[in-house]
Amino acid sequence: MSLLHKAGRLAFPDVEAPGAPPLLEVDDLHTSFRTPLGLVRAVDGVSFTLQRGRTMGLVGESGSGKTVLSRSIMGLLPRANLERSGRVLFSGHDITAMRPRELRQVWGAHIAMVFQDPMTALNPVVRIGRQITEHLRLHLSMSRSEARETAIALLNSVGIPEPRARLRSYPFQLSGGMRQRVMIAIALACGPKLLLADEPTTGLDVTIQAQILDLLAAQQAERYMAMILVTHDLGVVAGRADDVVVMYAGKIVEMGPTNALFSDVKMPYTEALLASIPRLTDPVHTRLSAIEGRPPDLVSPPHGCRFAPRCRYVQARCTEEEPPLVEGDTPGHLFACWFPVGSITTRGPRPTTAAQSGPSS
Amino acid sequence: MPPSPDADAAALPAAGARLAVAASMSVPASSASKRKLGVVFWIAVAWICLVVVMAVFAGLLPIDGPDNLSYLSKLGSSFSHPFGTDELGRDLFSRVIFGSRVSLEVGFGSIFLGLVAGGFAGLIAGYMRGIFDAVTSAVANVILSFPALLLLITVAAFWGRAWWKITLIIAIIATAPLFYVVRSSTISFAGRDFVLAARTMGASRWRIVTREILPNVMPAAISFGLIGVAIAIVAEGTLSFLGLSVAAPTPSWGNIIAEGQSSTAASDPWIWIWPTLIMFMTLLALNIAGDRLQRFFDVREGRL
Amino acid sequence: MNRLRYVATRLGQLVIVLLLVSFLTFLLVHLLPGDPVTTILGPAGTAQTRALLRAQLGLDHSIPVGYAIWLWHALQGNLGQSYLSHQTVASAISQALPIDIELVIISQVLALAIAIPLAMIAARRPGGWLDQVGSSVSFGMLAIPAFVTGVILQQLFAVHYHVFPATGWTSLTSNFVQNVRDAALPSITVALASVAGYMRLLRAEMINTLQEDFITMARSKGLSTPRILMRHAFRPSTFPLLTAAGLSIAAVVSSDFVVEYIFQAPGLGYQAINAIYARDYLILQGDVLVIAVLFVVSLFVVNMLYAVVDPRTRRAAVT
Amino acid sequence: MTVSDPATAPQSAATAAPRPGPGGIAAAPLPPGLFHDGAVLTVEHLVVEFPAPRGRRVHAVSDVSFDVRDGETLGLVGESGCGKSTTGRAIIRVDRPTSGRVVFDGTELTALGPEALRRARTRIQLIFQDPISSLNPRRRVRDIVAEPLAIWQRGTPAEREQRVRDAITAVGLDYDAAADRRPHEFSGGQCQRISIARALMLDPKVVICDEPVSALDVSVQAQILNLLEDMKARYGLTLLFIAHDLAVVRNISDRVAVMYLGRLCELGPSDDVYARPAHPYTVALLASIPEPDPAAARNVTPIAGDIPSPIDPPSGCRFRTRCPFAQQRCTDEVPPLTAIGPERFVACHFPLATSGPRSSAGSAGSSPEPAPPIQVDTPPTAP
Repeated sequence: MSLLHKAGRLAFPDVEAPGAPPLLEVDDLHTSFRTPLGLVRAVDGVSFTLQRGRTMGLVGESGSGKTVLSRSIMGLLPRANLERSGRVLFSGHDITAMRPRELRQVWGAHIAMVFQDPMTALNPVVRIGRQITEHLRLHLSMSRSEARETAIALLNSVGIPEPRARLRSYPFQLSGGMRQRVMIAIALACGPKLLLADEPTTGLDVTIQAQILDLLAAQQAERYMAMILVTHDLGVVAGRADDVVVMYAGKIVEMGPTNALFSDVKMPYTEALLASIPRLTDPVHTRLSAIEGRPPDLVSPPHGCRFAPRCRYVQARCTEEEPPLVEGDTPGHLFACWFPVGSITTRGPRPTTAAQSGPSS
Repeated sequence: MPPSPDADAAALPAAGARLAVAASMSVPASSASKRKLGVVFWIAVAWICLVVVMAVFAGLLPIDGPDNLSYLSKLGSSFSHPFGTDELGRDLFSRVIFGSRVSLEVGFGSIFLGLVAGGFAGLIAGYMRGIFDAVTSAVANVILSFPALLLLITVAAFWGRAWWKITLIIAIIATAPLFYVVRSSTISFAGRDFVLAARTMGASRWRIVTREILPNVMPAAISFGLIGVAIAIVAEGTLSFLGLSVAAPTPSWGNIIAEGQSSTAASDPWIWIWPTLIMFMTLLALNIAGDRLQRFFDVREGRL
Repeated sequence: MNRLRYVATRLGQLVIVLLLVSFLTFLLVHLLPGDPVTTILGPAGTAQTRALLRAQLGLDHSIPVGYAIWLWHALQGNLGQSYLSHQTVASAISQALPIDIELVIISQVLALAIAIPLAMIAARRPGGWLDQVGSSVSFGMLAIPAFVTGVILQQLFAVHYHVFPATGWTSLTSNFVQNVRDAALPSITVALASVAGYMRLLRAEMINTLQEDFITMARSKGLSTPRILMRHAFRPSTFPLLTAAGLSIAAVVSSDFVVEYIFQAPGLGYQAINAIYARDYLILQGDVLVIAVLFVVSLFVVNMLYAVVDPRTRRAAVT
Repeated sequence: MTVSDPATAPQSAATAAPRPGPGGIAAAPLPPGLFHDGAVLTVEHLVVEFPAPRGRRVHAVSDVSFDVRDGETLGLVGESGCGKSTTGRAIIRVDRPTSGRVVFDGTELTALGPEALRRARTRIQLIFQDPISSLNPRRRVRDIVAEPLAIWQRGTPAEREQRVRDAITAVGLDYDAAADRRPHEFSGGQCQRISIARALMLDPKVVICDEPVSALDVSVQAQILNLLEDMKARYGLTLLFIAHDLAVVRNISDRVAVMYLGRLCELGPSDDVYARPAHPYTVALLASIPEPDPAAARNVTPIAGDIPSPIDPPSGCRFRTRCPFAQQRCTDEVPPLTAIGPERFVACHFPLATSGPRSSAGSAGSSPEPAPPIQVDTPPTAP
């Protein structure tokens, strides 16, 4: 497996020297799309850092900007109709300032990505062998046979039986779980330092999901790799991530070490999200606490806190001023809320039936 | 395809638009209705209407008859003969307009017939499947297996050249692709849950086909049909260019062009350039209108 | 094993379609007004030639038997004899066919050579200025029928500038250079008739393919853009092109006719049209049969190619 | 509603005899107590097979039996390919059962002719997974919801409009804002509300919910689950709730049936099944669920292996290829559904837990009580 760790062409410090920059530092990142409807602010001022060997869970519902964020970190979004500002520092190098040629040396070699749907993310008409070996040969300048042997070793390490035979398979000949394993093998091939896993288990069955999450965790630990686990499922991050970042409408609303965050939720959105999940431990027919309404329009988001229109603790200040992301009592636990959970009592029970307004407001 | 969360992906020009749309999911969904056909589409439609109106009311227009010989007038264009006259002194403008009648009759007539027959068969075959589908698909397949223009030319040669015969043959040829478009579109909609819902609510087959499927299939059929009209006009034009369509004194775009570029008239290229230009504009307008409609309704191209 | 079976099924279908196509060709003669023999021979026919022709066309018998006789003759290469030139239909066809084959090959290679790069350039930046120009031009080209292109090219490059000969044909074997000069304008005309269609189709497919996750995946592996376009995007995008190429053979055959007529290249199309003018129905029937059979067979080949190139069509659908 | 015309019931005579199960083996006898008197829906030895290429067959549902009692919610849970959706669809004969009987409210659905089936289906409605695909994109919401009434010509136009207004309001949408819009102008959750309104128009007895919340975000999922509970109470519905999410199924179901690869593994009151799963597959499923609580113990390793293809399912117990306790017997014999306690059934040769006298915690689920009244919203539980 030493082949996997051949140095890439761009110089990135391989070991964390004291005083070396963190592996990933995202600084006030904004990503917007120009659409016929206006500017869609998908990621709106996001900052965080990630150290080597850590797993960060990035949680949000659809439209929260989590997928766009993970792709902007990599610089993978097509540039047409894209507006981006802020910095993404990878080992101190600003990815947003890189030229396409430099980016391509980072992609696959230093930062790799696992996509949501392996059926669509694997090229349906290219044999698996070539899909694994092509960037091995590109980044690590391997010979055909070296790359082949490495691919077999990789398939073996992600738990694919008969790896040698599998090289000649096409993606459609594999089951969903096997396809996702192949995708992980592709992502791990060049020994990346950062793995972005974008909803890696969303389309999978729950027993297979557990296998894949275990596989990702094992590989992450073995390679001392940093991982960003993007998911809509708080359950997935609760068991697997060191840190959790919760996004809502393009912004980070709460982040912190997993245990600290789950044991002392500060942001009402996180609280509401947790409460809306049915629990195995609750009795049958427990009424769920739904978040009424729907996420805001990212073209013209509401003034103040973006969650305010759906928040049960909402106060006048929330609709006027945007709350900053600040640290609370626990170090490292940040949240963006004027009136964090526990600081104010509810204004009585909310209406139980959904009093939804018309379709578009 | 009908709107889905990423329905307006088609309206966004960039690759990666899906992501942008995914990001804009929370935009009020009424956005989908903001897709526009665009100015170009309406110009194309206006041109088609103009040509059709001129053809229909050609007899009422203050122009010479297409066969009036005016030996006194010059060949070049003038106020009374905007396109000039041909070598026999016939007013070219009038001939182009009267000539459009044959092209449009054959073009729209054949596609209309083909759409009615092929569309009806396609709806039934796509929804009922089974033996009817097998038989109609086989027939359509055989029609498609024949080189269309060859069929047209030979049947015209063996059978005769009346415009209705040509319309009929083109209609038969056009039935096959129109059948396939409607059939495949029907199959894709018939598999949708809303059709299943209608079934479980007890809707009759007739009701499902007319109320649930037909409105969804129509856009594809019509936009494809518009492009079909252009193809049919070209087919007729080719035929009359070869002198195998309507008989000589009756003008049609194809035979005016053929006469115009024959050796005696080669000195004045405008005699064939004018009809060519008008035909070009009409074909362009039909293609653009069809294409814009297709995109408006997000019909995937070329998937037969 | 499975693939053999697939090929066998398709071959069976091919035979059925061929039979139907030949049957329709056989029936053409029955469309002639009045007595076909009188129509074909005109007043000149003697009783003996009339009887011969009647037997040849299978008109003595009921339609199925007549068809069987006619097909039997046709399979032996006996398609009758022109009653004008007294040349056998078979030899007339064998003279004309190579010209068509040459025209089709040159024009299609030309069309694909123009269309593929243009489509890929257009698809890289959909909506960009290259794409807009390309789209407009292709729309314009779609609206110009082959007979107009032919006339324009002829007027421009033959009548006005004398770059190429306006009409005529020299066979490949007798004078290569002259053959190329003769073939240039007709081939370009046929190619232009196909380019726009190919281009639009491939562009649309490429744009769809480029939005697929597997392209983003390929980018995330750090592959270069040309490599992604060629290795990952092009192949999946060509499958519809292949089907379309099959169907556009129809367009080629059609434009072939009129183009050969304009440039007086004595291929099957030119021969057939002259046969129509001369009422030489047996030559016409023979030409129709050959073109139709070639057409059906090439459709079959394209379909088979499609199945070979796309691994997904080989799968036995699970679930 | 019952059809007595023998001409329209050609299968009824055949259903009396024990029918052969898949593979020609006679279906196993059913355990006593599986069926209840007065059950509104009874599914007996249901088999659904689809043709697959090369003359093979997809064994989507193999010998499944259960019933649904009046007013209860039965959850049908399992992973992809387990046949849960096919079962739901076969009940209303959208997918044609290969063999087996479905009796709804005294009518044998599997024996009905087309016209009688059309009538019977009005009282048993289906809600789909994809809320957007289940609404016709070219029609207005008011017409979509009124469609069932229009088909059956019920009421005057004014009455119909009033009923549509009531139903749309009941599912939490503003009638005046929504009625003239088309589905694509709504979010997934709102579309699902519209489908629910439509399903209620014909006053159905049973509603089959086929993964109704799987396509929705968590916060919206909770809204729809609450809405279903409300509608159930308001209209006196019986629900067959099909889903792959065990937590969702537990939340809404009185009883739960676990399926794997076309077969029923386990059936029983939700509390009991979740507290003491008897089938190794149920155990594995429960262990795989990611709980949104970092403190929850994660000492169970997930079961290995992939779900086999339903075209060529394993012999004997279909779970045996992934079962940590599999024995030779599991390969040789199909485990029959057996009673292991009151209301508890399992199809396993070596069940893990036998249900003894039940603990006080989970006794609520076994009695066919009507759904509890709408509760006042419990405050969110901050961990």
